[in-house]
Amino acid sequence: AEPVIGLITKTETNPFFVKMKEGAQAEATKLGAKVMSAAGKTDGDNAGQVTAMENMIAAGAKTILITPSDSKAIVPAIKKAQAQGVMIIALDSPTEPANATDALFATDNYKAGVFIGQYAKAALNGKKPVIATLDLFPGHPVGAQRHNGFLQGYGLTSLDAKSNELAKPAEVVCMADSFGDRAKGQTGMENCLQKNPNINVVYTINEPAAAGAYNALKAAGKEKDVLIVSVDGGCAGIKDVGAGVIAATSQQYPLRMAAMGVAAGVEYAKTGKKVSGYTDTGVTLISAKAMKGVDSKDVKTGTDLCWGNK
Amino acid sequence: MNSFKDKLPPMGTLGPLIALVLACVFFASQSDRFLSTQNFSLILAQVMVVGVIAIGQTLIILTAGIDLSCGMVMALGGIVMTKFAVDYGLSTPVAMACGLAVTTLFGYLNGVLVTRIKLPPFIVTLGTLNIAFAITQLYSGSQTVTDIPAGMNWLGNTFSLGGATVSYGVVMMLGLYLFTWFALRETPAGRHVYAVGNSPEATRLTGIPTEKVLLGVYVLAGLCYGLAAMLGVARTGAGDPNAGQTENLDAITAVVLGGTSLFGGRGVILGTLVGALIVGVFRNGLTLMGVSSVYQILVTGILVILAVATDQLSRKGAR
Amino acid sequence: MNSFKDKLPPMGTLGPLIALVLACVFFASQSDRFLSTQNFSLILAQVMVVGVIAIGQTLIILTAGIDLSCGMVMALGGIVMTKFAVDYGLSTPVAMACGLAVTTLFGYLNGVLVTRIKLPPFIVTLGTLNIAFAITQLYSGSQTVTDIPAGMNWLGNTFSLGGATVSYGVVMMLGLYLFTWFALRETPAGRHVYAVGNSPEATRLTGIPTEKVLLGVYVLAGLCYGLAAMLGVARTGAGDPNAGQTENLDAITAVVLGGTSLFGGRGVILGTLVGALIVGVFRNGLTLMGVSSVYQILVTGILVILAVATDQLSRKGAR
Amino acid sequence: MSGTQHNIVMSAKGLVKRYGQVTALDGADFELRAGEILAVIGDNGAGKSSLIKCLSGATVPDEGMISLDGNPIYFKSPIDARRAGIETVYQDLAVAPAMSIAENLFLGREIRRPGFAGNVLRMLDKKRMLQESIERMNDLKVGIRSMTQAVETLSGGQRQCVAVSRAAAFAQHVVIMDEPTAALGVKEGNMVLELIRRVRDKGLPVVLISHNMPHVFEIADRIHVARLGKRAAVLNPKNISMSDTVAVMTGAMKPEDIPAECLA
Amino acid sequence: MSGTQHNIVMSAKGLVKRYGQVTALDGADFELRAGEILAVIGDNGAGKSSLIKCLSGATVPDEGMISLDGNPIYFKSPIDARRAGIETVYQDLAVAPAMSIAENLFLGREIRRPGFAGNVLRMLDKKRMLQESIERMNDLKVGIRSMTQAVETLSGGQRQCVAVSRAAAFAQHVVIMDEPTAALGVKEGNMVLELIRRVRDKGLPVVLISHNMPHVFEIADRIHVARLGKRAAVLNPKNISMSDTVAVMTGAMKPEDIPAECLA
Ligand SMILES: Nc1ncnc2c1ncn2[C@@H]1O[C@H](COP(=O)(O)OP(=O)(O)OP(=O)(O)O)[C@@H](O)[C@H]1O
Ligand SMILES: Nc1ncnc2c1ncn2[C@@H]1O[C@H](COP(=O)(O)OP(=O)(O)OP(=O)(O)O)[C@@H](O)[C@H]1O
Ligand SMILES: [Mg+2]
Ligand SMILES: [Mg+2]
Repeated sequence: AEPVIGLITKTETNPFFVKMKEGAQAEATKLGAKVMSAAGKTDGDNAGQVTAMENMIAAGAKTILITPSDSKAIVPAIKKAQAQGVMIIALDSPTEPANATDALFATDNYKAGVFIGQYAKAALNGKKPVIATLDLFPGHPVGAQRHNGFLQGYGLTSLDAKSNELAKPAEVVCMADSFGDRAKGQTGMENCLQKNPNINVVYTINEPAAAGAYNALKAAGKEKDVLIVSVDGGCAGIKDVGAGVIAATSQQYPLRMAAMGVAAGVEYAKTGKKVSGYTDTGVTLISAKAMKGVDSKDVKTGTDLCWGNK
Repeated sequence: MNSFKDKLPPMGTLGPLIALVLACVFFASQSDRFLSTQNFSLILAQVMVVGVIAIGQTLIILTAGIDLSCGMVMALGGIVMTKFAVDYGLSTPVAMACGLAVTTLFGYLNGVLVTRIKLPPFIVTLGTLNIAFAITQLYSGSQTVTDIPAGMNWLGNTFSLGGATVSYGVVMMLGLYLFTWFALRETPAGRHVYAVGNSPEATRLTGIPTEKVLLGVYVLAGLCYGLAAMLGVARTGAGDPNAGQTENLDAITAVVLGGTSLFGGRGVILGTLVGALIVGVFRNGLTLMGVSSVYQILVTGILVILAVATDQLSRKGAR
Repeated sequence: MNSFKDKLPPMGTLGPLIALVLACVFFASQSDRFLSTQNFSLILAQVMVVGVIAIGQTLIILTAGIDLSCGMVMALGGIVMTKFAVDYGLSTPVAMACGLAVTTLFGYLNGVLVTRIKLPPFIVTLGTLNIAFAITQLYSGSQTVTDIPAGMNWLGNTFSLGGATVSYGVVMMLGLYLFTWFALRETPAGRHVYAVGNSPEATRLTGIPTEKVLLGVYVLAGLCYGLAAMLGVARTGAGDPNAGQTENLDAITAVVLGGTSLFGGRGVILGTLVGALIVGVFRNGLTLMGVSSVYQILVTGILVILAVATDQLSRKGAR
Repeated sequence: MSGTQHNIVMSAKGLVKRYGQVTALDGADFELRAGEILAVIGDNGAGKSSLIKCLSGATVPDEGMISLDGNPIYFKSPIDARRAGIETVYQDLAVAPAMSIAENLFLGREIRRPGFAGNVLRMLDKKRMLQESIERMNDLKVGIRSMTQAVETLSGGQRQCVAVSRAAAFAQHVVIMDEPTAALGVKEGNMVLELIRRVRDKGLPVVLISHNMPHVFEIADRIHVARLGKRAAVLNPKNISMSDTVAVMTGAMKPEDIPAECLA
Repeated sequence: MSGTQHNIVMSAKGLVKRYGQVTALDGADFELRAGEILAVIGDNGAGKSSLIKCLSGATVPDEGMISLDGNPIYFKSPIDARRAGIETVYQDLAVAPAMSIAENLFLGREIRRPGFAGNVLRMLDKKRMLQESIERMNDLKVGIRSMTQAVETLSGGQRQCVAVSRAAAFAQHVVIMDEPTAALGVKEGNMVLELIRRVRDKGLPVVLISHNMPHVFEIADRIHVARLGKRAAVLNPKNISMSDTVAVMTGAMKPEDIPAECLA
């Protein structure tokens, strides 16, 4: 029988995870494996992921790829699965401790934040930053890592990569939750502009939120004066970079992660050899306008690569 | 045989209004940017989508039902109208009509399951919630639809009115509220909606076709979600497959904050508008105060209880 | 003055049971891995947390209330018990007692607001939902609590029973169901819960202290959420500040699938267990069939409606 | 009224209605003549309400058939009965408690404004409905102090008057009243009897369920005695005494022992 | 029963109860003597139910005071009244529709099993409650066909019997009945009157609200006439005719015109 590989993402709906599923599916078709997918109901739904893992093992999966919703809480379930001979690979973000999984194919969200922070600082060119942050929602580690990474990259007081809280130095005049959603990104930006019309840098958790923020800025006639930076590097997001909506974004590669994971799973099924260790699938800063002293790739490269097409 | 819930006095819009005014006074005292026509037009624009969803939700709750699917059906409508326009090149009005047709169809489906097979509305709409969500994700590939024709943004355009910028969408929302208020108060059909919610059996015995009334309400609610989708698309300039997820609970909250009883038959539609505004004012005011998001949630929790308690106590005083 | 909802026959557990059996037959025909004691013990373990929350939720819904805060209160309980043990080094039983105390206190708070100030349960628990969530996030710093004492995992430990591995937590859940079933059916207090939900005014006039009954129900529900927190902690081996978010709706779904009326006074607690199992079986069976996750949602939506329709039709047949 | 040939307006044969183990109707017959007041009496639980619920479409009988003007009819819901011009006062009154007196009186038969407002905007003529309600309630001499009260705040008797007026006002063909005077005072009860006579004089037959023997003997043209889910007998109040009637009703007198001249 | 000194069990002075613009009670007085059956009569809306709701703790009067055995009392809820041994049959019956007859009869006064099961497990003695319910209902000769029916499926009269039996069974001090025979048939109505007499013979005073004049004159020791929210007069049924009583009730005869020997 063809090897069964499980893929558990955080949610159904994030295009990032949809891409990941596509990558896994494509690789599986190529290698003759079967992929079953499941997800938590909401971001942060650890119990849902545990349930999915158990059910996949019951369905005969020998390798499970998981983007942990809760890096710590998932660990005991992973241990149980490994005890049944299942290889567990973390995708996108590590567990805590990272060695709880057999291997990790991931991106560094903190680093992604650092990149856009550095970019924003260079772009502002010494001007005093007045920052608004459109974050995910309370309690989400990725939201905290990107946010804190951004501030770190900008050289402001920040928290380390382990923290799940959002740093709030004086330069950040407004913080709003966007839920990674366009409409709520727009509402958040509108309220922030109301609070402080002098905002000149906007950090957004992802590109839909950035597009929403841009809408709000445009309605206020400020889209030219404000710098928006974001994270993800989805195809739509890169297009927005090209269109001048987003100044820079940190691109990540979900397709690549998933494909590598599936390949490892097939290998394990054939030879019984497990992969191990951390493979950084990389983060690339994409921007239409390069800044001195900050490494970035142009929009064309970004479009070609978007989420790891190649 | 009268039950306690039947004995509650009909809640007016006055209680919620007091709560809204108190909230505004509070935020005005905390932030000097709160009290400006500019800011109020902003809040109106922000509650426009939830506000229109909540009209449909109010109708359903007045009949002692509930619709959990409202937000997801709206999201599906938004995706359908934008994708039809962008992918198939349909003209804006046709594409919008298709979106409205889809949401209305979902309303019809809900209505048929509730009236014909007599399933509890909670379960029916929990089912269609999942169905609409899955279809939205599958059909859109979870991708936001952008580059929509300019016509679709029209409702988001604004005009100036005494210092405030008002969008056509807000005008449409207010118009829909007035229309629904009129229809519920002044027409036979509107009174039948109340009667069905108040005592379905008595209404049936009077010879009113209760099933038709119910079905009509679900269909109209579906239409409202379609109109809300138009507003959402116009506001964000895109078809967003992840829209509507928080609007679901927000809409029900607006209805209940507005004083409509979840047991049906009692409530005033304008209260729902006030309820939606309360939600919008909280979110706006707390951000203006610079309250960080976890604390915002905490404060929202406390304020929601306080708002309804004010209402309750004000009505006690009146009696 | 009898309303239609009063005329519905009391739903038994039979309808939901038929739906559950049909679902099992279906999945067994689709996947040869479904029908194994092993797999059933898995499903039981998976529904254990929702199952225990749903006990509290059933009590509240029987009184014509609803508790939106259940999942968040559970999450808070889990964080309190794990942090108290890990950070302050309290012994396992003491830390657990503290967690139970906190959730019970939240239940008490809900109950006081509902009975004393007479606020609608929907609003009260919407408020406490936000409050509990915010406190959980603030107190835990949004960090999962790990390295909990081994004693806290005890309920997650399993023993073998005729080929199936059963965890102590599952035994506890089943015990709680039997106990609640007994109490609701065979004791005066249990009958008073039904009476309050069925006709609060008549019950008050009989001289039953309806407010005390209500308050008691909310307090007990809080206790259930604390027990669910213990199970959740034992199952995942950690205190998770983001727990409970899906359990909220899942618990209400289990109650309604189990045949309890949202209008109060009618329902059987064992139906809730069946309802929770239906939810669990769907999730497990669909994964075993290899249905991909978006389609799972679609199918779940359809199956939920079918399950209740089966129930409805089976009861029509019986009449 | 008797002896001559009669037009039968409504009749039923062999009606059976079971609720689980309880058989509420066990082959009941029924006959209503044109322009008569037919009283239906019987012990509690004899099946009177069940019978008239079948006639008014509120429940569908398990067996048996119903005819209106000689044609068999199948009411699937009260809507069908209402279309056929049958109006009913139910024992549990069937009012919408949160709505006002006027709204309840006109529920399902609202008056719309004349002209554009009514035809196109479909606006209610609230003033006229209120006015008419006041007149109707005054007719019954029931002392309702505020006409905009919700029905749930009315006293038991007042609520009953609302239901009675509604049926009397809108009937086209047959009026059925299930214990319309049960909660009424002496004065109000008499007004309702008066109202029933007026309805009869308009030419509509009335079915009156009542436990009040003096009322029944005062007003009824014929008396249908229900017993154990069946029709025990139809009596002529002019030729039988009240106590004999009660004897038939309670089963103390067998139907076959009733003298022929007492039957109707 | 008259002329001698009387023990006043329960009394009220100047009770006022307003609902918005409606004044239901407008300074009503009340007096109940030991061991008597006091009938309360009046037009619909006269304030009878409002009066007894104040006496039973179901509503709190806006003004006025109530005494029990000479001591002023303040009932804040029906629980207080029940503790004082007062049992009430409400006009809208106050039953839990989805629950069975036995459950309704014993609601709030459940019988627990003897011994461990009852004292520690607090288990209900369902068998005994069912048994006793059957006996009670048989006492009233009401033909209930299945004792495990939910109360909502009972006929109007059957439901009333449930409420009446409950009050009669558990009263310790005073029994108040708001139109207990309104929905009852001739036979069942007489059984309830019989029951009321038995209660009185146990020494408990009974307040009986009724529109049924023959019943009132058959059973009452004194008649309290309510009119427009006040007490118009207290009559002695032995010395006044039914028609004069009705005249007082409807206002055709002024209270001051009543001959002294008719008063009680
Ligand atoms: N929905 C129901 N379910 C079960 N039994 C029912 C139902 N409706 C009526 N019954 C039973 O049917 C019998 C006849 O009831 P019905 O209401 O017709 O009596 P009735 O003659 O109108 O009595 P009353 O004079 O007390 O109003 C009663 O024994 C009653 O308990
Ligand atoms: N909750 C309420 N709100 C407003 N008005 C009320 C309320 N309850 C009673 N009333 C009014 O108070 C008056 C007295 O009512 P009550 O029920 O005491 O009359 P009653 O003498 O018992 O009449 P009946 O013989 O019809 O039962 C009525 O006019 C009624 O409309
Ligand atoms: Mg009847
Ligand atoms: Mg009364």
